[in-house]
Amino acid sequence: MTILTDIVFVLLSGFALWTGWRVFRTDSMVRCAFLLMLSFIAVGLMMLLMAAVYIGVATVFMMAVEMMVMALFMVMFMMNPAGLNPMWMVHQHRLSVAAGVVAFAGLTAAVLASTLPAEPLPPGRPVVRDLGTELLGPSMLIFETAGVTLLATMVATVILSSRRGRFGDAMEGACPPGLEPGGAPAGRAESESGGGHHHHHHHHGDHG
Amino acid sequence: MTLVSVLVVASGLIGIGLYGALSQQSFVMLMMGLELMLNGVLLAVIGFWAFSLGGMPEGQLLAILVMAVMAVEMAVGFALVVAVYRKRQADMTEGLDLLKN
Amino acid sequence: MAVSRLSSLAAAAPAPVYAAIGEGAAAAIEDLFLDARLDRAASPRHAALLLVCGRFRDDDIADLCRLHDQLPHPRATLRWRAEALPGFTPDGVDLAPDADVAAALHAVYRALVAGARASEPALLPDEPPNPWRGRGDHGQGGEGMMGGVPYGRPMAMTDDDLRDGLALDAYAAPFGPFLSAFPPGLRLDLTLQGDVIQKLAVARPPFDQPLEAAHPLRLAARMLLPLGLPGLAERMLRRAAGLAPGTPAAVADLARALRWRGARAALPPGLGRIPGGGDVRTRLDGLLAAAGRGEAAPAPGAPMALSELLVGREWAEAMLVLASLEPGWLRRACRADMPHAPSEDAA
Amino acid sequence: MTSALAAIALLFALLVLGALAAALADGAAAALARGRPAGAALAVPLRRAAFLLHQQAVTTERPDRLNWLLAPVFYVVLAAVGLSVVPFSADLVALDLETGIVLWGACESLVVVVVFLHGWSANAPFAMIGAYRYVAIGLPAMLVSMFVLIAAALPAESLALTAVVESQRGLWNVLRQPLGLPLFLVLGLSLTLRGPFDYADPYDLAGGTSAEVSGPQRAAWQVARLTMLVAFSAMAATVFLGGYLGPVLPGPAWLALKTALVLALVVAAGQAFARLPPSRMLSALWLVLMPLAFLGLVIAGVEAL
Amino acid sequence: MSAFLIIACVAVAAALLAFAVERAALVRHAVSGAPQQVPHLGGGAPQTHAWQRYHARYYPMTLLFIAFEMEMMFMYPWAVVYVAEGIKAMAEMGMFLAILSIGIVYGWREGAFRWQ
Repeated sequence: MTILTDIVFVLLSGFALWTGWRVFRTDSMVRCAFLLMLSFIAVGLMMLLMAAVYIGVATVFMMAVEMMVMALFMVMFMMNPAGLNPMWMVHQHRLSVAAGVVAFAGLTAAVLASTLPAEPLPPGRPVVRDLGTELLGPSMLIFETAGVTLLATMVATVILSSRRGRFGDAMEGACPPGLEPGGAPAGRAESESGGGHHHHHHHHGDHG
Repeated sequence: MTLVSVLVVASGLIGIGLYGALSQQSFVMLMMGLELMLNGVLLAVIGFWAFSLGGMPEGQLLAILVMAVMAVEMAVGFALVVAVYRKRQADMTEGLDLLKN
Repeated sequence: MAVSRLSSLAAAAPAPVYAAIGEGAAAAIEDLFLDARLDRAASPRHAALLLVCGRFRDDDIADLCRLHDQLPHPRATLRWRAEALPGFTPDGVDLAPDADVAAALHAVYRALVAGARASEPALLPDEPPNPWRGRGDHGQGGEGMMGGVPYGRPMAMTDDDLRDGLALDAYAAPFGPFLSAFPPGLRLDLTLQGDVIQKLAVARPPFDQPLEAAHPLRLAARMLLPLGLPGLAERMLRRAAGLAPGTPAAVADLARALRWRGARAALPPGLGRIPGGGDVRTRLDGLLAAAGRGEAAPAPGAPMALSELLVGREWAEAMLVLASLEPGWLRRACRADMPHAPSEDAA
Repeated sequence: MTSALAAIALLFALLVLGALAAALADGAAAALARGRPAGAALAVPLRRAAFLLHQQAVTTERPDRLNWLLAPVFYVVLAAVGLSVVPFSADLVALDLETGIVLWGACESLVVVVVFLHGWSANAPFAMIGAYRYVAIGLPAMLVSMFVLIAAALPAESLALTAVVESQRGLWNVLRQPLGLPLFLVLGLSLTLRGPFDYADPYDLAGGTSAEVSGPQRAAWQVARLTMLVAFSAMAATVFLGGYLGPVLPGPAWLALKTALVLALVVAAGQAFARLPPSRMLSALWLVLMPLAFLGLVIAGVEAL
Repeated sequence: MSAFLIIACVAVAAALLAFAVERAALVRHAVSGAPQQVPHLGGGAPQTHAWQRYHARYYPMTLLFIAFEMEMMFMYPWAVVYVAEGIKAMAEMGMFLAILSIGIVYGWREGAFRWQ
């Protein structure tokens, strides 16, 4: 049984690393987001192997949703989102490769060099119940702080992303891309009607 | 499957994530690199929890907090992208691309 | 053995038909699809038969050819009450005007499934919209990151947005004249950003349909399709099919079914409001009431341009508005939006 | 181990037979809604599927071929994995996971990804719009169902579905938590792209994510939708109708009967209600259904103490 | 561990099953010609690819969603110990959800659930 565990572990870790690497090597932004999701799923299943029955499954659950949203935004804001033309938008490539390799080598060396305390998870431990008791008892403050943090995040995202924010119409000051960096707006000098002209449409979603 | 092997895989993920975060030009892809690094951190935390902390509940709580950090980072990051795009209406790089054609 | 079992099972299925509806054919096609031997396909990709019915304009022929070629093999074309169209010459079947059309369609369908009838080849030349093979930096026709014609078409470019000011890509394309969700013959040049209509120009107005196609119950049934109530729509059509114009219909049960299914509640109040013509919800109510009294469809309201109604709308809402418009009113509204309004005979 | 293998065999039997039954029910329900005789229409979905196996699978100009082909496959896999945590009897469960409800939730959220991929991959306008619309509705619908499932886990004091079933020995959750099943059915409609929640493949988009899909590929998509319907029905039967509990008959038989009941409910609901425009539905989900789910949680919480 | 193997074999078996259905079909007319590949628009041909920087009109909702959804991570373990902890659990989760509900109400007030 342990042999089987090891085989599955090796397969999953290979898959997690390979999909993680492919994230930066694919042209399609949708594939990119969902490759990262696959990497997370593989890590979630590895956690399941380590008897983290809650965190493992919950990682899959949370990351599926987050990467779905990630895909939406990547398609929205990256040019050529489907990779119809091959994309290569990197800078300081060699430095980054070196940094990645050094980070990996350093961390691995540190892991191999240090003696880690070995106190394995006792079998049959009720890990979900433990977590619940912890949340409601000793870590209650962390739990409620997380609530406040999430509320702050929600408010911040709405303020930042919404057009009708508290701080005036976000269209103010917006201008189309220049033909050269910092240059004059491209090809729409005479069409100033985009913002205010159709104003009656803005509030049409106001039902419900 | 030992703690060492788990940690080596985790550092692999962190290494790839670091490469992505440093090399990618666009902010969104940079966030992908960060997420991948946090993925490695998550794996390492659970590795420690399972092999050397004897299943202390704080280990799981830490993993949840890492995930919460990811969610907050993503939500605020994308909101910033929207806000910046609204102000500038385009990437710098696209201006260059228009120039080329 | 297994294959022939599968074939006979398939042959017993209702024939999936995509209807290209021309002038004066809308009501006949609607009644035809009340037959259980036929399935009305929402997209040509789901059909085996293309039914061409009614009269068409010369401009429609190229679109008809394109529609024909989009059907998967095995496919066949049937013409019913259709004039010969120069340029649209598939090796199809001509049906007599008074034939049992459903039976004939199903017979052709069975022949296709059994392999007794050859599938029709494409009408248009097998050429990509733009030559791309072997061109460009990577042999796929593209240049740089956004340029060129990768795989035959360019990429969409950014444009201003009406509703929230995020200037993302604008998708400009001609929709219709054979789109199942549009009134037959209507062709719109639309610019979409996401699923919101940003710009609209009418390329061709919908076809003129005879009086029976404007029976209030028929018009109400068309509104139910975008609401996802095809069953109730069919019950309405069945009732309308058996009625002479001017006869009151029993609509109490239909009105009850509508309320019970939440059709009225599903329609956003104020959607598609026309001065003097109410909004989508009141128009649906008005149609049912008129059918119950045996009157024609109620007054459609003051003239407006179609773009005033549809620009800035999300697609599903736009389709609801489009389905709720009285056909004569819609034709007038379209003329207001045409760049070169044709001086037609019957305005 | 042997009981797990038996449970896997049962799982696939339930998936296959359930999908067949769902196809028949679909035919009958569509005919009844149209005012046609139901008997003759029973086999129509099967015949349609047989035709689709004779049809060419069309491709578009430059689809994401891999994801387009894999989307229905993933859909079926998610149905099977979701169903694997459902117990057939007290000791007959394919995957006796302590966190079965969370696993089902993971399957729900992955369904959103799969439907999105199905629409995105075609590189066609209607398919794209359908895919994006589905994400808008699918995500909040999933959140609502999570609250409902957590409410069901309260009296069981566990996230395992075996415990959830055992907690219903006295009284089924459908009575104990009256808001639960109706809210969960909303998720079922959205998960299987049906009727009022068919935002992915609707008529006004000429078939939405399926608009460009033909032949065996389309058959696979329809089959996948039906298997997901079976998995959902079994889950709803387990969480709200006491799963395998019942007198005389063996557990798997009770589960199959209750699954059939929920399946019939979902199929009927798919024909019975109008579809709201997506923007209206989005508001309705957050401002009506979500507070209702909160209320359901409060009811369950008070009742469980 | 056996649990894990079972997931894997269930998944693989289901994948094979679905793939078999999909591929078992006849491979007649396998290739689509250029006119057949044009996306369906009801007769017209598009000028550009449909893949684009798609304006998902509900993007503020998705951001709100990922922040709000984090609460699920805390609710699952809470549900397990709820009966054991009693009123205290109810109060703490009530407070937590009340805090997050403020976010939803705020988002609604600012129109985050509308089509932008």
